[in-house]
Amino acid sequence: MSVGVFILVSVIKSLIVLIVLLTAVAYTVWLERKVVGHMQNRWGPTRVGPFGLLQPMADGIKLLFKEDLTPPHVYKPLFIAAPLMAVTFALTSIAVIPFGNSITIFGLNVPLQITDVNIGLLMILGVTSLGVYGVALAGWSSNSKYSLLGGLRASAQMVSYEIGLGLSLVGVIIQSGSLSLRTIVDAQGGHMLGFIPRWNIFHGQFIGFFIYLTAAYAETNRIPFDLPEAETELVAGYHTEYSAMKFASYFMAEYANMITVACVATLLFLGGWHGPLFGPELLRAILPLFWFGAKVFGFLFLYIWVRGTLPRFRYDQLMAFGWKFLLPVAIANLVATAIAVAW
Amino acid sequence: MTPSYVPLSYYLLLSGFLFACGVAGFIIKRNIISIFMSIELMLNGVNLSFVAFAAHWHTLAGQIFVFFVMVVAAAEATVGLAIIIAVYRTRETLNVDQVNLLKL
Amino acid sequence: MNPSLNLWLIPILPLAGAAINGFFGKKSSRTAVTTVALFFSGAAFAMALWVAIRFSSLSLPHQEYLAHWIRAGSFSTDFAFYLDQLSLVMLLVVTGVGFLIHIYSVGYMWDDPGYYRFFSYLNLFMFFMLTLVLANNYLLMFIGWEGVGLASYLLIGFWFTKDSAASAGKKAFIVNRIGDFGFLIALFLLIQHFGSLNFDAVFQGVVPLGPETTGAGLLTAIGILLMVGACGKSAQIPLYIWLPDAMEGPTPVSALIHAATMVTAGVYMVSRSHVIFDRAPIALSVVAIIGTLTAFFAATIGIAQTDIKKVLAYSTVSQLGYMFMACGVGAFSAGIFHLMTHAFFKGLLFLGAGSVIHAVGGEQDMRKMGGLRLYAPWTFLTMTIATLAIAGIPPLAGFFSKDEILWRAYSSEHGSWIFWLIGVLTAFITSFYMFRLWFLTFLGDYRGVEAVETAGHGGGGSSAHGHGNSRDGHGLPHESPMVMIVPLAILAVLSFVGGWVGISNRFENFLAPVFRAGAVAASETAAESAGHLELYLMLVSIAAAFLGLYLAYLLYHKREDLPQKIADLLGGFYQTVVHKYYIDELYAALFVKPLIDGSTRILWHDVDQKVIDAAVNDSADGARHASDEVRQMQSGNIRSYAGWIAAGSAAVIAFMIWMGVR
Amino acid sequence: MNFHLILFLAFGAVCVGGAINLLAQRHPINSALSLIAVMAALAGEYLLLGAEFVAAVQVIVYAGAIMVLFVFVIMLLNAGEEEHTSGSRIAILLGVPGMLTGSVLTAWVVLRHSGTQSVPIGALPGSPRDIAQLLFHDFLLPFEVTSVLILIAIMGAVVLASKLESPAGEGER
Repeated sequence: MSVGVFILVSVIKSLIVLIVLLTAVAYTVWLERKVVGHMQNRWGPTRVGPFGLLQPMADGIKLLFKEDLTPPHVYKPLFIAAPLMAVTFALTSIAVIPFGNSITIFGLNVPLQITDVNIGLLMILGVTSLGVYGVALAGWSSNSKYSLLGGLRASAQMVSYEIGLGLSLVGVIIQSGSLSLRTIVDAQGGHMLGFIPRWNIFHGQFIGFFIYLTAAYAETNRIPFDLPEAETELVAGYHTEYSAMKFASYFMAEYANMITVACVATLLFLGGWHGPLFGPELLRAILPLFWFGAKVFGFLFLYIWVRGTLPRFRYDQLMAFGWKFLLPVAIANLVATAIAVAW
Repeated sequence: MTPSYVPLSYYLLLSGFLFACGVAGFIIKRNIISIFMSIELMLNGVNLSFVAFAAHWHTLAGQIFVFFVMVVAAAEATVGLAIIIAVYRTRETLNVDQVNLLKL
Repeated sequence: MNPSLNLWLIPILPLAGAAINGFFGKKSSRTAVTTVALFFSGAAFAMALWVAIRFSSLSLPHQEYLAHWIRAGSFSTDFAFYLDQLSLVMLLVVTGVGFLIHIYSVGYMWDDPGYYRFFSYLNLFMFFMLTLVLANNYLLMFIGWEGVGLASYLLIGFWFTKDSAASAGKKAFIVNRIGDFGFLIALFLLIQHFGSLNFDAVFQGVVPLGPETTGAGLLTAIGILLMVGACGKSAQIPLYIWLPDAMEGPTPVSALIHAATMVTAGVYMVSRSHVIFDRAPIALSVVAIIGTLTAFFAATIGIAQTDIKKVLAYSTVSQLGYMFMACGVGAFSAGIFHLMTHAFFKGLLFLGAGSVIHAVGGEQDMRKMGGLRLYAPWTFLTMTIATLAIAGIPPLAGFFSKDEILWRAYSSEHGSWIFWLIGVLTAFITSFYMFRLWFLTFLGDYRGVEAVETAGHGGGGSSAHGHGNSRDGHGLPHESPMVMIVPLAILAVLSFVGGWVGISNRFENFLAPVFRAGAVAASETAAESAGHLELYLMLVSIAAAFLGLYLAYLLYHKREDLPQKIADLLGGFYQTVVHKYYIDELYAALFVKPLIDGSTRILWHDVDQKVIDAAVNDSADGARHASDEVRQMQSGNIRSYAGWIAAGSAAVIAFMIWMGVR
Repeated sequence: MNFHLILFLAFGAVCVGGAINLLAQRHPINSALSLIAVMAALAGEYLLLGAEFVAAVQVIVYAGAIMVLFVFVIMLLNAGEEEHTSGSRIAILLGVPGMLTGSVLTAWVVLRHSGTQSVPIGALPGSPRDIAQLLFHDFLLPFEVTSVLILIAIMGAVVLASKLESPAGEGER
């Protein structure tokens, strides 16, 4: 493969992933509104298009054309830079996520992944850890006490739960012995006892999965850990002063992060694209992609489900839970995994 | 791909420049936090030379050293920022020129 | 090669006891303290007995090496122990008498608040004394030597809240330092000339040297210096003055340390060094003269003392003089023999005196006693035996050893009839003052009650105040408890029969391997040929003893008004004797006062204040002023510090670059 | 001019710019962001040097944790712009020329002594496995010691930053 073709393939892959991702973001929002609506005995969006399917489009157009207000007392450079950072970091981490095995198109063997880095997991962690800047700087540069409080909460919360998140991933890393996401997924192929899939969630990392789940909710500032934007206390937290497309950036970043987290969960714990394969050649090629999408969808649905179910924590409860419960359990899980693997 | 080369001296130049900037920042800056960041800049400059030399001498020990530097930097940042908070609580200033009593 | 006897256990056991009681005694019950103290001292005694039983099967001298101590160049010293006949005798005396006195102390000290402290010190003393006795080199011996001095200091000042006790302790310590000074110089000379302090090595170095008959030489110097050390420890002229004051300590201490064991360390040391003394006739003469003079001199002071313990103290000094007399005429085994018997009867006398003091409720003035035979029959009986023993009445222990010394003083090649004459005279005086003590204390009527009524002015009378007698109040005298009587009885038996080992020279023959080894070929012929003369001289000394007894009977029982008349008749001389020949005052005027004045005026006011203090203060001032200037650099401003650091490192880098350029 | 050199120069430019910006900015949050930029660019340099694990850790630890702490503290204390003081002018007068001199000296020495030696890219596999091998075998003791250091730092930070109940009646004002 020459450099030119390499670049071309990469650009095409990036574009496809970007478009799919943004669409997914938009329809995750729709899904959430719909599901929560039904849970609360409402209909959710129904007017725009069939089942309100065109609602995301309408929202996007509205946000694009709204007036972009910049309050006079904000620290402008950062006020503008913060949402950009949030979106950038949210979209970047998708780059190392593999969606399936490589496929062959036009004689080219193309892996279904923008780039295969052998420390992909670390890269995701790194980029996620940078995501906190968007929130924190937004809170600070808005020069408003609600925003500042939201920003402070966000940075403290995300730094705290990043530890639990990272430690829950280490268990998986120990089991598969690699930092490459592709290798990790490959290690989860096959079955145990003939019928149980050899996914990490069934294979030793059950507790690790739930640690990851909890920490991921906190990392993405979702209910029940959405303290940085707790409406009842902080108006809208760190993005109180934002409007129009800047506000939309945070919205997009949040849902993109959710999708990334769901992808990572699928890859690390739920066996990635592994699933029953059957049917003709074409179906066999497409089914892995389908399984992957289905798992991510299930995870996202869990997100929404939890949002419709659980109340919000108090902030001290949140921190105490993170440091005094989640972290010890994560360490215990890690030690147990290490001992089991060493055996 | 053909192996391509960057002279070691370039890395060292960059490293030295970052270190010098850190030293200058330490002297020039008046805000304790900025001074702290200047220290981090110095550490980063040194780290770069470690990694460059590790690549140059084909030994991973240099990279290991970078980890230790990072750990120490993290510990230092933790304690240092805690001290800054404590100082701010009693002095209500972050200007080093006004924090010269050698106590909280 | 002998099997190991684990000799090190013997000193270590009491040390363990001392440590346990010292560290944990304060919180423990008296029973626990008693158990620990008695167990460890008893264990040491048992070990010593075991060693004695194994003794005949050993090839002597038996040495045991424990550990390296000092390695400096060619000089080396070890922790090592040395066992021969001489150290065995000392070992048995120290552990045996020590153990008995431990038992006795249980009764005597029971009510004292410092009970645990007392036993800790006492065990500590045992440790050091055993180290001294068992050492195989002079340096380890010196450690024991200093250690017993420490223990002695601690125990003399045991009731340290009392001024006189504290100063008596200091006096003992300081006077001993003078002696130790001589001892140390002797050790330095030994190192310089023989390159070692091991007994074997030193003696091997000495043996080839001939006797220094023509004049004083190295060995004479060493001998005299060793004698100076012995004078300090064993209370000989001119350093005896601390021992009477040492009676401030509890009576068991006086018995153990200041009568039976520690003060005899000097005799032991001189005997141990007999190889050196044999070749230094002048040093030997010095020892004999000092011993003789001390014996006589201290005995005369003993006549006029009224404090029962003081009498015994001067008696001890006097008897130690006998021992040195023996050593000085080359009769080391006679000296050791007397050392042993003396340990029995003088230990008994002190313990008996303690029992008496206990009986009369802390009183020490003999004029306020009397008639105690009725109140304290056991004490009376045992004290009678001890008095007879020390007076030299046959067949008790003192007779044999004293007679041996007197005979040797007369007949030995180093001896002379003058030593013998003074010795007999001293024996007479000894007999006199001991029976004086006996008559005053036990016969006649009790004179204590009215004295008790007016208690408070009797100066020496309250020295046992710390232990007190609160149980019984100040009523009539009473017998001591059994725990005190039993040791008295055992010692009484020993005092009675202890001398019999000397019959037909058995004791001397036992020790002979030690003292014959490396000795100058002695002419035994003179001694052997004079059997009749020995008998006559013996009769003379027995006569002297009985004469003393009769005189005491006359003066203090028959005609009790006579002593006062004689005292009036003698007037000034009597006063001089009562005041111990004003020796303390003489020393005070000659040495202490000039020393204090010199220290105060010159060393304190001139040297210390004007030179040393001034130097220190001025340099401090200078430093302060300089610092005041330099301090300006220390602004507390971080950035200025950073600037200095940067400037400094820039200078260093510039220098390195400059060096690199060159 | 090869591909790696171009990348090196690009990242280096970010580094230099960030460092200078750190000095020039008067508001600590700008300095902090400049520093983050420097660190991210340095991670790129590490990647160029084949030390990809170090690069990842640099991003996670430095940019993702340490600098977040800095930003957090700046936000918490609401640190404003630096004000000029009497000393600051002197410091600038001394510091900037000093920095320039230092840089020039370093450059001179480095260029004079290092000659034309180059760093081959990718010659040193800095894979996590190799690094773990070194870290947990050859450097195990230092590793454990640093863990103790971290523990002490945590406790120290908690003690320092916690509001004391002020037993002596001072501290809380």
